[in-house]
Amino acid sequence: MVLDLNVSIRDRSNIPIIDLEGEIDVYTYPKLSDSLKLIFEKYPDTKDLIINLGNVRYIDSTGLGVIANGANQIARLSSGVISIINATPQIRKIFDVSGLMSTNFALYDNEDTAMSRIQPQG
Amino acid sequence: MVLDLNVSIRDRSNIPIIDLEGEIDVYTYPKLSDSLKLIFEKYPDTKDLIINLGNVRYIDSTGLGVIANGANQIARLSSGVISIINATPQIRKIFDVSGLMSTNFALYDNEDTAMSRIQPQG
Amino acid sequence: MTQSIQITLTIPSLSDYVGVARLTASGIASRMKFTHEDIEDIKIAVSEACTNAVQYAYGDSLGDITLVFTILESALEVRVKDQGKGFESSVPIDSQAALNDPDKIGLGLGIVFMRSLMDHVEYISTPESGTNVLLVKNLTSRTDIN
Amino acid sequence: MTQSIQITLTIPSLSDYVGVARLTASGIASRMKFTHEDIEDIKIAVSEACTNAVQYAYGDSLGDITLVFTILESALEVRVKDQGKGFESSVPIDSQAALNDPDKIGLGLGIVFMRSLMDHVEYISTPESGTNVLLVKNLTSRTDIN
Ligand SMILES: Nc1ncnc2c1ncn2[C@@H]1O[C@H](COP(=O)(O)OP(=O)(O)O)[C@@H](O)[C@H]1O
Ligand SMILES: Nc1ncnc2c1ncn2[C@@H]1O[C@H](COP(=O)(O)OP(=O)(O)O)[C@@H](O)[C@H]1O
Repeated sequence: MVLDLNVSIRDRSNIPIIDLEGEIDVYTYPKLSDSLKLIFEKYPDTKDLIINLGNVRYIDSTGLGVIANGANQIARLSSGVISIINATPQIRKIFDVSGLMSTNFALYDNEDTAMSRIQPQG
Repeated sequence: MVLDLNVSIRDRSNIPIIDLEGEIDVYTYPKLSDSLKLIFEKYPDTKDLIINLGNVRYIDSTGLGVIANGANQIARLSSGVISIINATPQIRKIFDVSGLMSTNFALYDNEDTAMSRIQPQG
Repeated sequence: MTQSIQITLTIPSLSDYVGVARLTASGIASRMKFTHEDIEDIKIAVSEACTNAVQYAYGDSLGDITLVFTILESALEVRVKDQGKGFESSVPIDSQAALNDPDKIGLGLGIVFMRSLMDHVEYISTPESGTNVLLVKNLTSRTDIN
Repeated sequence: MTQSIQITLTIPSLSDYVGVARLTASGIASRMKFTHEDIEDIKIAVSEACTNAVQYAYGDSLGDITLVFTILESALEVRVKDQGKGFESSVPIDSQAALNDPDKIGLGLGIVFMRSLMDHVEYISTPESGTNVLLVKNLTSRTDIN
Protein backbone atom coordinates (compact mmCIF):
# COMPACT_ATOMS: atom_id res chain seq x y z
CA MET A 1 0.00 0.00 0.00
CA VAL A 2 2.93 2.37 -0.55
CA LEU A 3 2.02 5.49 -2.53
CA ASP A 4 -1.69 4.83 -2.28
CA LEU A 5 -4.67 6.13 -0.28
CA ASN A 6 -7.44 4.15 1.38
CA VAL A 7 -10.59 6.03 2.29
CA SER A 8 -13.38 4.76 4.51
CA ILE A 9 -16.39 6.62 5.83
CA ARG A 10 -18.16 5.98 9.11
CA ASP A 11 -20.55 7.81 11.38
CA ARG A 12 -20.45 8.55 15.11
CA SER A 13 -23.50 10.15 16.75
CA ASN A 14 -24.50 11.28 13.27
CA ILE A 15 -21.17 13.02 12.62
CA PRO A 16 -19.55 11.70 9.44
CA ILE A 17 -15.94 10.64 9.90
CA ILE A 18 -13.48 9.98 7.06
CA ASP A 19 -10.63 7.64 7.97
CA LEU A 20 -7.68 8.03 5.65
CA GLU A 21 -4.69 5.76 5.31
CA GLY A 22 -1.68 6.29 3.08
CA GLU A 23 -0.51 9.26 1.07
CA ILE A 24 -2.55 12.23 -0.21
CA ASP A 25 -0.99 13.69 -3.31
CA VAL A 26 -1.84 14.67 -6.89
CA TYR A 27 -2.48 11.01 -7.75
CA THR A 28 -4.61 9.96 -4.80
CA TYR A 29 -6.54 13.17 -3.96
CA PRO A 30 -9.57 12.31 -6.17
CA LYS A 31 -10.39 9.52 -3.68
CA LEU A 32 -10.66 12.13 -0.94
CA SER A 33 -12.62 14.65 -2.98
CA ASP A 34 -15.04 11.93 -4.10
CA SER A 35 -15.68 10.91 -0.51
CA LEU A 36 -16.25 14.54 0.49
CA LYS A 37 -18.76 14.91 -2.33
CA LEU A 38 -20.52 11.76 -1.16
CA ILE A 39 -20.73 13.03 2.40
CA PHE A 40 -22.14 16.41 1.36
CA GLU A 41 -24.85 14.56 -0.58
CA LYS A 42 -25.65 12.20 2.28
CA TYR A 43 -25.40 14.72 5.10
CA PRO A 44 -26.34 18.05 3.47
CA ASP A 45 -27.13 19.71 6.83
CA THR A 46 -24.20 18.44 8.88
CA LYS A 47 -22.44 21.13 10.82
CA ASP A 48 -19.47 18.87 11.39
CA LEU A 49 -17.23 16.51 9.50
CA ILE A 50 -14.20 14.79 10.96
CA ILE A 51 -11.17 13.82 8.88
CA ASN A 52 -8.88 11.33 10.61
CA LEU A 53 -5.30 11.75 9.40
CA GLY A 54 -3.87 9.31 11.95
CA ASN A 55 -2.69 6.88 9.29
CA VAL A 56 -1.73 9.47 6.70
CA ARG A 57 2.00 9.38 6.18
CA TYR A 58 2.18 12.11 3.56
CA ILE A 59 0.16 15.13 2.51
CA ASP A 60 1.08 18.06 0.29
CA SER A 61 -0.59 21.14 -1.17
CA THR A 62 -2.91 19.01 -3.29
CA GLY A 63 -4.35 17.24 -0.24
CA LEU A 64 -4.53 20.45 1.72
CA GLY A 65 -6.32 22.09 -1.19
CA VAL A 66 -8.99 19.38 -1.16
CA ILE A 67 -9.51 19.70 2.58
CA ALA A 68 -9.64 23.52 2.36
CA ASN A 69 -12.17 23.28 -0.47
CA GLY A 70 -14.23 20.86 1.62
CA ALA A 71 -14.10 23.26 4.56
CA ASN A 72 -15.30 26.05 2.29
CA GLN A 73 -18.14 23.92 1.06
CA ILE A 74 -19.37 22.87 4.50
CA ALA A 75 -19.24 26.54 5.52
CA ARG A 76 -21.45 27.51 2.58
CA LEU A 77 -23.83 24.55 2.99
CA SER A 78 -24.45 24.69 6.72
CA SER A 79 -22.00 27.15 8.27
CA GLY A 80 -20.22 23.99 9.42
CA VAL A 81 -16.56 23.17 10.01
CA ILE A 82 -14.16 20.33 9.27
CA SER A 83 -12.27 18.89 12.24
CA ILE A 84 -8.91 17.31 11.51
CA ILE A 85 -7.82 14.69 14.03
CA ASN A 86 -4.65 12.72 14.78
CA ALA A 87 -2.42 14.80 12.52
CA THR A 88 1.26 13.97 13.04
CA PRO A 89 3.63 16.83 13.90
CA GLN A 90 4.87 16.83 10.28
CA ILE A 91 1.32 17.21 8.98
CA ARG A 92 0.52 19.91 11.55
CA LYS A 93 3.55 21.77 10.29
CA ILE A 94 2.21 21.58 6.73
CA PHE A 95 -1.11 23.04 7.89
CA ASP A 96 0.79 25.85 9.63
CA VAL A 97 2.99 26.59 6.64
CA SER A 98 -0.07 26.78 4.37
CA GLY A 99 -1.41 29.82 6.19
CA LEU A 100 -4.89 28.34 5.70
CA MET A 101 -5.52 27.88 9.41
CA SER A 102 -7.92 30.82 9.42
CA THR A 103 -10.22 28.83 7.11
CA ASN A 104 -13.13 26.74 8.32
CA PHE A 105 -11.26 23.90 9.92
CA ALA A 106 -9.99 23.00 13.35
CA LEU A 107 -7.25 20.61 14.45
CA TYR A 108 -7.80 18.29 17.41
CA ASP A 109 -5.45 15.75 18.94
CA ASN A 110 -7.85 12.85 18.66
CA GLU A 111 -11.40 11.76 17.96
CA ASP A 112 -12.67 12.00 21.53
CA THR A 113 -11.42 15.55 21.94
CA ALA A 114 -13.02 16.53 18.65
CA MET A 115 -16.32 14.81 19.59
CA SER A 116 -16.45 16.51 22.99
CA ARG A 117 -16.13 19.90 21.32
CA ILE A 118 -18.70 19.00 18.68
CA GLN A 119 -21.18 17.13 20.87
CA PRO A 120 -23.24 20.15 22.09
CA GLN A 121 -24.33 20.68 18.45
CA GLY A 122 -24.54 17.03 17.37
CA MET B 1 16.38 4.42 8.99
CA VAL B 2 15.31 3.49 5.46
CA LEU B 3 18.06 1.80 3.42
CA ASP B 4 20.31 1.31 6.43
CA LEU B 5 21.30 -1.50 8.76
CA ASN B 6 21.62 -1.47 12.54
CA VAL B 7 23.63 -4.24 14.13
CA SER B 8 23.76 -5.06 17.83
CA ILE B 9 25.39 -7.98 19.54
CA ARG B 10 24.25 -9.65 22.76
CA ASP B 11 24.80 -12.91 24.56
CA ARG B 12 22.35 -15.46 25.97
CA SER B 13 23.75 -18.36 28.03
CA ASN B 14 27.07 -17.67 26.34
CA ILE B 15 25.62 -17.95 22.82
CA PRO B 16 26.35 -14.80 20.80
CA ILE B 17 23.27 -13.30 19.16
CA ILE B 18 23.33 -10.67 16.43
CA ASP B 19 20.18 -8.56 16.19
CA LEU B 20 19.82 -6.94 12.80
CA GLU B 21 17.42 -4.19 11.80
CA GLY B 22 16.98 -2.71 8.34
CA GLU B 23 18.26 -3.79 4.95
CA ILE B 24 21.24 -5.99 4.13
CA ASP B 25 22.62 -5.14 0.72
CA VAL B 26 25.87 -4.26 -1.03
CA TYR B 27 26.03 -0.98 0.91
CA THR B 28 25.26 -2.22 4.41
CA TYR B 29 26.79 -5.72 4.42
CA PRO B 30 30.18 -4.59 5.83
CA LYS B 31 28.41 -3.85 9.13
CA LEU B 32 27.35 -7.47 9.31
CA SER B 33 30.70 -8.93 8.27
CA ASP B 34 32.48 -6.71 10.80
CA SER B 35 30.23 -7.94 13.58
CA LEU B 36 30.83 -11.56 12.55
CA LYS B 37 34.58 -10.95 12.63
CA LEU B 38 34.23 -9.42 16.09
CA ILE B 39 32.28 -12.42 17.36
CA PHE B 40 34.76 -14.95 15.98
CA GLU B 41 37.50 -13.08 17.82
CA LYS B 42 35.56 -12.86 21.08
CA TYR B 43 34.06 -16.36 20.99
CA PRO B 44 36.62 -18.43 19.03
CA ASP B 45 35.26 -21.72 20.39
CA THR B 46 31.55 -21.07 20.12
CA LYS B 47 29.66 -23.86 18.47
CA ASP B 48 26.65 -21.62 17.93
CA LEU B 49 25.84 -18.18 16.72
CA ILE B 50 22.33 -16.81 16.32
CA ILE B 51 21.42 -14.20 13.72
CA ASN B 52 18.06 -12.53 14.36
CA LEU B 53 16.50 -11.37 11.09
CA GLY B 54 13.19 -10.38 12.71
CA ASN B 55 13.60 -6.71 11.85
CA VAL B 56 15.32 -7.23 8.52
CA ARG B 57 13.07 -5.97 5.77
CA TYR B 58 15.40 -6.76 2.89
CA ILE B 59 18.22 -9.14 2.11
CA ASP B 60 19.78 -10.11 -1.19
CA SER B 61 22.67 -12.25 -2.42
CA THR B 62 25.20 -9.95 -0.79
CA GLY B 63 23.70 -10.47 2.67
CA LEU B 64 23.27 -14.17 2.07
CA GLY B 65 26.88 -14.39 0.95
CA VAL B 66 28.07 -12.85 4.21
CA ILE B 67 25.95 -15.23 6.28
CA ALA B 68 27.11 -18.23 4.24
CA ASN B 69 30.73 -17.16 4.67
CA GLY B 70 30.15 -16.79 8.39
CA ALA B 71 28.64 -20.28 8.51
CA ASN B 72 31.67 -21.62 6.70
CA GLN B 73 33.97 -19.92 9.13
CA ILE B 74 32.25 -21.20 12.28
CA ALA B 75 32.32 -24.68 10.75
CA ARG B 76 36.07 -24.43 10.24
CA LEU B 77 36.75 -22.85 13.65
CA SER B 78 34.66 -25.08 15.88
CA SER B 79 32.50 -27.31 13.67
CA GLY B 80 29.73 -24.93 14.73
CA VAL B 81 26.61 -23.70 12.97
CA ILE B 82 24.77 -20.41 12.48
CA SER B 83 21.11 -20.36 13.47
CA ILE B 84 18.90 -17.88 11.65
CA ILE B 85 15.80 -16.83 13.59
CA ASN B 86 12.62 -14.85 12.88
CA ALA B 87 13.12 -14.81 9.10
CA THR B 88 10.02 -13.53 7.30
CA PRO B 89 8.47 -15.73 4.59
CA GLN B 90 10.08 -13.51 1.93
CA ILE B 91 13.50 -13.99 3.49
CA ARG B 92 12.96 -17.73 3.90
CA LYS B 93 12.16 -17.84 0.21
CA ILE B 94 15.47 -16.13 -0.57
CA PHE B 95 17.32 -18.74 1.48
CA ASP B 96 15.48 -21.49 -0.40
CA VAL B 97 16.19 -19.97 -3.81
CA SER B 98 19.88 -19.65 -2.97
CA GLY B 99 20.29 -23.41 -2.76
CA LEU B 100 22.65 -22.79 0.15
CA MET B 101 20.48 -24.56 2.70
CA SER B 102 22.84 -27.52 2.79
CA THR B 103 25.53 -25.25 4.22
CA ASN B 104 26.23 -24.87 7.92
CA PHE B 105 23.17 -22.97 8.95
CA ALA B 106 19.74 -23.75 10.31
CA LEU B 107 16.54 -21.73 10.26
CA TYR B 108 14.34 -21.53 13.38
CA ASP B 109 11.08 -19.71 13.89
CA ASN B 110 12.24 -17.79 16.94
CA GLU B 111 14.89 -17.37 19.57
CA ASP B 112 13.41 -19.77 22.11
CA THR B 113 13.11 -22.57 19.58
CA ALA B 114 16.69 -22.01 18.49
CA MET B 115 17.92 -21.92 22.10
CA SER B 116 16.11 -25.13 23.01
CA ARG B 117 17.83 -26.93 20.14
CA ILE B 118 21.19 -25.42 21.02
CA GLN B 119 20.96 -25.68 24.83
CA PRO B 120 22.25 -29.29 25.21
CA GLN B 121 25.61 -28.07 23.84
CA GLY B 122 25.64 -24.56 25.39
CA MET C 1 39.65 15.18 -9.17
CA THR C 2 36.47 15.24 -7.13
CA GLN C 3 33.34 14.54 -9.07
CA SER C 4 30.03 15.69 -7.67
CA ILE C 5 27.59 12.81 -7.45
CA GLN C 6 24.47 13.11 -9.59
CA ILE C 7 21.39 10.96 -9.84
CA THR C 8 18.92 11.57 -12.63
CA LEU C 9 15.30 10.45 -12.78
CA THR C 10 13.01 10.99 -15.74
CA ILE C 11 9.27 10.38 -15.33
CA PRO C 12 6.37 11.07 -17.68
CA SER C 13 4.16 14.05 -16.78
CA LEU C 14 1.48 11.87 -15.19
CA SER C 15 0.25 12.19 -11.63
CA ASP C 16 0.84 8.44 -11.23
CA TYR C 17 4.61 8.89 -11.03
CA VAL C 18 4.96 11.87 -8.71
CA GLY C 19 5.06 9.39 -5.82
CA VAL C 20 7.91 7.53 -7.50
CA ALA C 21 9.89 10.78 -7.70
CA ARG C 22 9.11 11.34 -4.02
CA LEU C 23 10.35 7.88 -3.07
CA THR C 24 13.56 8.34 -5.03
CA ALA C 25 14.10 11.70 -3.34
CA SER C 26 13.51 10.19 0.08
CA GLY C 27 15.99 7.39 -0.65
CA ILE C 28 18.68 9.86 -1.63
CA ALA C 29 17.96 12.08 1.37
CA SER C 30 18.08 9.13 3.79
CA ARG C 31 21.37 8.01 2.32
CA MET C 32 22.71 11.52 2.93
CA LYS C 33 21.60 11.17 6.58
CA PHE C 34 19.16 14.04 6.56
CA THR C 35 16.91 14.05 9.63
CA HIS C 36 13.46 12.50 9.37
CA GLU C 37 11.89 15.98 9.34
CA ASP C 38 14.23 17.20 6.60
CA ILE C 39 13.46 14.13 4.51
CA GLU C 40 9.75 14.90 4.77
CA ASP C 41 10.40 18.50 3.73
CA ILE C 42 12.40 17.37 0.71
CA LYS C 43 9.70 14.87 -0.28
CA ILE C 44 7.04 17.57 -0.21
CA ALA C 45 9.11 20.15 -2.10
CA VAL C 46 10.05 17.64 -4.82
CA SER C 47 6.42 16.51 -5.09
CA GLU C 48 5.18 20.09 -5.40
CA ALA C 49 7.59 20.82 -8.24
CA CYS C 50 6.60 17.59 -10.03
CA THR C 51 2.89 18.17 -9.39
CA ASN C 52 3.14 21.58 -11.04
CA ALA C 53 4.92 20.11 -14.05
CA VAL C 54 2.18 17.44 -14.28
CA GLN C 55 -0.65 19.97 -13.95
CA TYR C 56 0.60 22.94 -15.94
CA ALA C 57 3.58 22.21 -18.18
CA TYR C 58 2.22 20.16 -21.06
CA GLY C 59 -1.54 20.86 -21.16
CA ASP C 60 -3.28 17.69 -22.27
CA SER C 61 -0.25 16.14 -23.91
CA LEU C 62 2.45 14.05 -22.32
CA GLY C 63 6.00 15.21 -21.73
CA ASP C 64 8.95 14.35 -19.57
CA ILE C 65 9.87 15.64 -16.15
CA THR C 66 13.57 15.31 -15.36
CA LEU C 67 14.89 15.44 -11.82
CA VAL C 68 18.60 15.92 -11.30
CA PHE C 69 19.76 15.29 -7.74
CA THR C 70 23.21 16.65 -6.96
CA ILE C 71 24.73 15.36 -3.75
CA LEU C 72 27.04 17.95 -2.29
CA GLU C 73 29.04 17.61 0.90
CA SER C 74 26.66 19.75 2.91
CA ALA C 75 23.54 20.04 0.76
CA LEU C 76 21.21 18.29 -1.60
CA GLU C 77 20.33 20.16 -4.78
CA VAL C 78 17.35 19.00 -6.79
CA ARG C 79 16.57 20.40 -10.21
CA VAL C 80 13.08 19.65 -11.55
CA LYS C 81 12.81 20.44 -15.24
CA ASP C 82 10.11 20.29 -17.86
CA GLN C 83 10.03 21.44 -21.48
CA GLY C 84 6.49 22.70 -21.12
CA LYS C 85 4.78 26.00 -21.70
CA GLY C 86 6.41 27.87 -18.82
CA PHE C 87 4.83 30.83 -17.00
CA GLU C 88 5.45 34.28 -15.61
CA SER C 89 6.93 33.31 -12.28
CA SER C 90 6.68 36.84 -10.91
CA VAL C 91 2.93 36.87 -10.22
CA PRO C 92 2.13 35.56 -6.73
CA ILE C 93 -1.19 33.80 -6.07
CA ASP C 94 -3.56 34.81 -3.27
CA SER C 95 -4.48 31.45 -1.65
CA GLN C 96 -7.55 32.78 0.16
CA ALA C 97 -8.90 34.38 -3.02
CA ALA C 98 -8.16 31.24 -5.02
CA LEU C 99 -10.09 29.19 -2.46
CA ASN C 100 -13.21 31.18 -3.29
CA ASP C 101 -12.74 30.75 -7.03
CA PRO C 102 -14.30 27.42 -7.97
CA ASP C 103 -12.46 27.32 -11.31
CA LYS C 104 -9.01 27.46 -9.74
CA ILE C 105 -7.49 24.00 -9.26
CA GLY C 106 -4.67 24.99 -6.97
CA LEU C 107 -4.43 27.52 -4.20
CA GLY C 108 -0.98 28.77 -5.02
CA LEU C 109 0.41 26.72 -2.16
CA GLY C 110 2.94 24.69 -4.16
CA ILE C 111 5.54 27.42 -4.50
CA VAL C 112 4.80 28.60 -0.92
CA PHE C 113 5.59 25.09 0.36
CA MET C 114 8.79 24.80 -1.66
CA ARG C 115 10.00 28.13 -0.32
CA SER C 116 9.00 27.34 3.26
CA LEU C 117 10.44 23.84 3.41
CA MET C 118 13.71 24.25 1.51
CA ASP C 119 16.70 26.47 2.23
CA HIS C 120 16.88 27.89 -1.26
CA VAL C 121 14.49 27.85 -4.23
CA GLU C 122 14.99 29.26 -7.71
CA TYR C 123 12.36 29.30 -10.42
CA ILE C 124 13.41 29.83 -13.99
CA SER C 125 10.47 29.65 -16.34
CA THR C 126 10.25 30.88 -19.90
CA PRO C 127 7.48 30.27 -22.43
CA GLU C 128 10.08 28.95 -24.90
CA SER C 129 12.04 26.49 -22.82
CA GLY C 130 9.78 25.34 -20.02
CA THR C 131 10.31 25.46 -16.30
CA ASN C 132 13.36 24.71 -14.24
CA VAL C 133 13.06 24.65 -10.47
CA LEU C 134 16.11 24.47 -8.22
CA LEU C 135 15.46 23.19 -4.69
CA VAL C 136 18.29 23.19 -2.14
CA LYS C 137 18.29 21.69 1.35
CA ASN C 138 21.33 22.16 3.57
CA LEU C 139 22.55 19.17 5.55
CA THR C 140 23.86 20.75 8.71
CA SER C 141 21.91 23.90 9.36
CA ARG C 142 18.19 23.47 9.46
CA THR C 143 15.82 26.34 8.81
CA ASP C 144 12.07 26.07 8.74
CA ILE C 145 11.72 29.73 7.99
CA ASN C 146 12.80 30.94 4.59
CA MET D 1 -1.06 6.50 -30.77
CA THR D 2 -0.27 4.62 -27.58
CA GLN D 3 3.04 5.47 -26.04
CA SER D 4 4.62 3.00 -23.66
CA ILE D 5 5.44 4.63 -20.35
CA GLN D 6 9.12 4.77 -19.46
CA ILE D 7 10.92 5.90 -16.36
CA THR D 8 14.69 6.29 -16.40
CA LEU D 9 17.02 6.41 -13.43
CA THR D 10 20.75 7.00 -13.63
CA ILE D 11 22.90 6.39 -10.58
CA PRO D 12 26.68 6.36 -10.15
CA SER D 13 28.30 2.93 -9.77
CA LEU D 14 28.57 3.22 -5.98
CA SER D 15 27.07 0.78 -3.52
CA ASP D 16 25.50 3.76 -1.73
CA TYR D 17 22.86 4.19 -4.43
CA VAL D 18 21.75 0.62 -5.08
CA GLY D 19 19.13 1.13 -2.37
CA VAL D 20 17.85 4.22 -4.18
CA ALA D 21 17.38 2.16 -7.35
CA ARG D 22 15.55 -0.44 -5.26
CA LEU D 23 13.22 2.17 -3.78
CA THR D 24 12.45 3.61 -7.20
CA ALA D 25 11.73 0.12 -8.50
CA SER D 26 9.45 -0.62 -5.57
CA GLY D 27 7.55 2.64 -6.14
CA ILE D 28 6.96 1.80 -9.79
CA ALA D 29 5.94 -1.77 -8.97
CA SER D 30 3.50 -0.64 -6.25
CA ARG D 31 1.96 1.86 -8.63
CA MET D 32 1.45 -1.01 -11.09
CA LYS D 33 -0.35 -2.93 -8.33
CA PHE D 34 2.04 -5.84 -8.19
CA THR D 35 1.54 -8.01 -5.09
CA HIS D 36 3.71 -7.45 -2.07
CA GLU D 37 5.65 -10.62 -2.87
CA ASP D 38 6.20 -9.61 -6.49
CA ILE D 39 7.40 -6.19 -5.39
CA GLU D 40 9.98 -7.85 -3.14
CA ASP D 41 11.11 -10.06 -6.02
CA ILE D 42 11.51 -7.05 -8.30
CA LYS D 43 13.45 -5.16 -5.64
CA ILE D 44 15.88 -8.02 -5.23
CA ALA D 45 16.37 -8.62 -8.96
CA VAL D 46 16.96 -4.91 -9.64
CA SER D 47 19.38 -4.73 -6.71
CA GLU D 48 21.30 -7.77 -7.93
CA ALA D 49 21.75 -6.26 -11.39
CA CYS D 50 22.87 -2.93 -9.89
CA THR D 51 25.14 -4.64 -7.35
CA ASN D 52 26.92 -6.47 -10.18
CA ALA D 53 27.38 -3.25 -12.12
CA VAL D 54 28.79 -1.61 -8.97
CA GLN D 55 31.13 -4.51 -8.21
CA TYR D 56 32.34 -5.58 -11.62
CA ALA D 57 31.63 -3.09 -14.40
CA TYR D 58 34.04 -0.24 -13.84
CA GLY D 59 36.86 -1.65 -11.72
CA ASP D 60 38.08 1.09 -9.41
CA SER D 61 36.73 3.95 -11.48
CA LEU D 62 33.27 5.46 -11.41
CA GLY D 63 30.69 5.06 -14.15
CA ASP D 64 26.96 5.33 -14.61
CA ILE D 65 24.30 2.67 -14.18
CA THR D 66 21.15 3.42 -16.12
CA LEU D 67 17.85 1.74 -15.30
CA VAL D 68 15.05 1.98 -17.83
CA PHE D 69 11.66 0.87 -16.49
CA THR D 70 9.08 0.19 -19.16
CA ILE D 71 5.53 -0.10 -17.89
CA LEU D 72 3.55 -2.43 -20.09
CA GLU D 73 -0.08 -3.36 -19.65
CA SER D 74 0.72 -6.73 -18.15
CA ALA D 75 4.39 -6.58 -17.27
CA LEU D 76 7.20 -4.47 -15.95
CA GLU D 77 10.42 -4.52 -17.96
CA VAL D 78 13.57 -3.23 -16.32
CA ARG D 79 16.77 -2.73 -18.25
CA VAL D 80 19.92 -2.25 -16.17
CA LYS D 81 22.82 -1.00 -18.26
CA ASP D 82 26.42 -0.14 -17.67
CA GLN D 83 29.23 0.82 -20.06
CA GLY D 84 31.72 -1.23 -18.13
CA LYS D 85 34.07 -4.02 -18.99
CA GLY D 86 31.44 -6.69 -19.66
CA PHE D 87 32.00 -10.42 -19.24
CA GLU D 88 31.46 -13.84 -20.76
CA SER D 89 27.92 -14.44 -19.59
CA SER D 90 27.99 -18.08 -20.63
CA VAL D 91 30.11 -19.40 -17.73
CA PRO D 92 27.97 -20.37 -14.75
CA ILE D 93 29.42 -20.11 -11.24
CA ASP D 94 29.38 -22.97 -8.73
CA SER D 95 28.13 -21.32 -5.52
CA GLN D 96 29.33 -24.12 -3.23
CA ALA D 97 32.82 -24.07 -4.77
CA ALA D 98 32.92 -20.27 -4.61
CA LEU D 99 32.03 -20.43 -0.91
CA ASN D 100 35.20 -22.38 -0.27
CA ASP D 101 37.32 -19.96 -2.24
CA PRO D 102 38.28 -17.13 0.12
CA ASP D 103 39.28 -14.84 -2.79
CA LYS D 104 35.86 -14.93 -4.41
CA ILE D 105 33.65 -11.98 -3.34
CA GLY D 106 30.36 -13.29 -4.65
CA LEU D 107 28.90 -16.77 -4.73
CA GLY D 108 27.36 -16.48 -8.16
CA LEU D 109 23.97 -16.01 -6.56
CA GLY D 110 23.11 -12.69 -8.21
CA ILE D 111 22.19 -14.12 -11.59
CA VAL D 112 20.56 -17.16 -9.91
CA PHE D 113 18.30 -14.79 -7.94
CA MET D 114 17.39 -12.71 -10.98
CA ARG D 115 16.45 -15.83 -12.91
CA SER D 116 14.52 -17.33 -10.00
CA LEU D 117 12.57 -14.23 -9.04
CA MET D 118 11.71 -12.76 -12.45
CA ASP D 119 9.67 -14.23 -15.28
CA HIS D 120 12.26 -13.50 -17.92
CA VAL D 121 15.93 -12.47 -17.78
CA GLU D 122 18.27 -11.64 -20.62
CA TYR D 123 21.94 -10.87 -20.22
CA ILE D 124 23.77 -9.14 -23.02
CA SER D 125 27.37 -8.47 -22.11
CA THR D 126 30.22 -7.63 -24.40
CA PRO D 127 33.71 -6.47 -23.46
CA GLU D 128 33.31 -3.46 -25.79
CA SER D 129 29.94 -2.06 -24.79
CA GLY D 130 29.32 -3.17 -21.23
CA THR D 131 26.46 -5.12 -19.76
CA ASN D 132 22.76 -4.84 -20.40
CA VAL D 133 20.39 -6.90 -18.25
CA LEU D 134 16.73 -7.20 -19.11
CA LEU D 135 14.46 -8.19 -16.22
CA VAL D 136 10.76 -8.88 -16.85
CA LYS D 137 8.04 -9.50 -14.29
CA ASN D 138 4.52 -10.33 -15.48
CA LEU D 139 1.63 -8.66 -13.72
CA THR D 140 -1.00 -11.37 -13.81
CA SER D 141 0.68 -14.74 -13.85
CA ARG D 142 3.17 -15.38 -11.13
CA THR D 143 5.92 -17.94 -11.46
CA ASP D 144 8.58 -18.64 -8.91
CA ILE D 145 10.17 -21.23 -11.14
CA ASN D 146 11.99 -20.02 -14.22
N1 LIG E 1 6.09 23.70 -14.28
C1 LIG E 1 5.19 24.67 -14.53
N2 LIG E 1 4.77 24.92 -15.80
C2 LIG E 1 3.85 25.89 -16.03
N3 LIG E 1 3.29 26.66 -15.08
C3 LIG E 1 3.66 26.46 -13.80
C4 LIG E 1 4.63 25.47 -13.46
N4 LIG E 1 4.81 25.51 -12.11
C5 LIG E 1 4.00 26.48 -11.65
N5 LIG E 1 3.30 27.07 -12.65
C6 LIG E 1 2.35 28.19 -12.52
O1 LIG E 1 2.52 28.79 -11.24
C7 LIG E 1 1.30 28.83 -10.53
C8 LIG E 1 1.56 28.68 -9.05
O2 LIG E 1 1.94 27.37 -8.74
P1 LIG E 1 1.75 26.82 -7.28
O3 LIG E 1 2.33 27.79 -6.31
O4 LIG E 1 2.27 25.45 -7.22
O5 LIG E 1 0.20 26.85 -7.03
P2 LIG E 1 -1.00 26.02 -7.63
O6 LIG E 1 -0.50 24.80 -8.30
O7 LIG E 1 -1.81 25.74 -6.45
O8 LIG E 1 -1.65 27.00 -8.58
C9 LIG E 1 0.45 27.73 -11.13
O9 LIG E 1 -0.92 28.00 -10.97
C10 LIG E 1 0.90 27.75 -12.59
O10 LIG E 1 0.19 28.73 -13.30
N1 LIG F 1 27.56 -5.77 -14.95
C1 LIG F 1 28.60 -6.66 -14.98
N2 LIG F 1 29.81 -6.28 -15.45
C2 LIG F 1 30.85 -7.16 -15.45
N3 LIG F 1 30.77 -8.42 -15.01
C3 LIG F 1 29.58 -8.85 -14.51
C4 LIG F 1 28.44 -8.01 -14.47
N4 LIG F 1 27.42 -8.71 -13.95
C5 LIG F 1 27.89 -9.93 -13.67
N5 LIG F 1 29.19 -10.04 -14.00
C6 LIG F 1 30.05 -11.26 -13.88
O1 LIG F 1 29.20 -12.37 -13.69
C7 LIG F 1 29.56 -13.07 -12.52
C8 LIG F 1 28.34 -13.68 -11.86
O2 LIG F 1 27.54 -12.69 -11.27
P1 LIG F 1 26.56 -13.08 -10.10
O3 LIG F 1 25.72 -14.23 -10.53
O4 LIG F 1 25.82 -11.87 -9.72
O5 LIG F 1 27.45 -13.60 -8.94
P2 LIG F 1 28.51 -12.91 -8.00
O6 LIG F 1 28.31 -11.45 -8.02
O7 LIG F 1 28.19 -13.50 -6.68
O8 LIG F 1 29.83 -13.33 -8.53
C9 LIG F 1 30.31 -12.07 -11.66
O9 LIG F 1 31.20 -12.68 -10.78
C10 LIG F 1 31.00 -11.22 -12.70
O10 LIG F 1 32.20 -11.80 -13.10
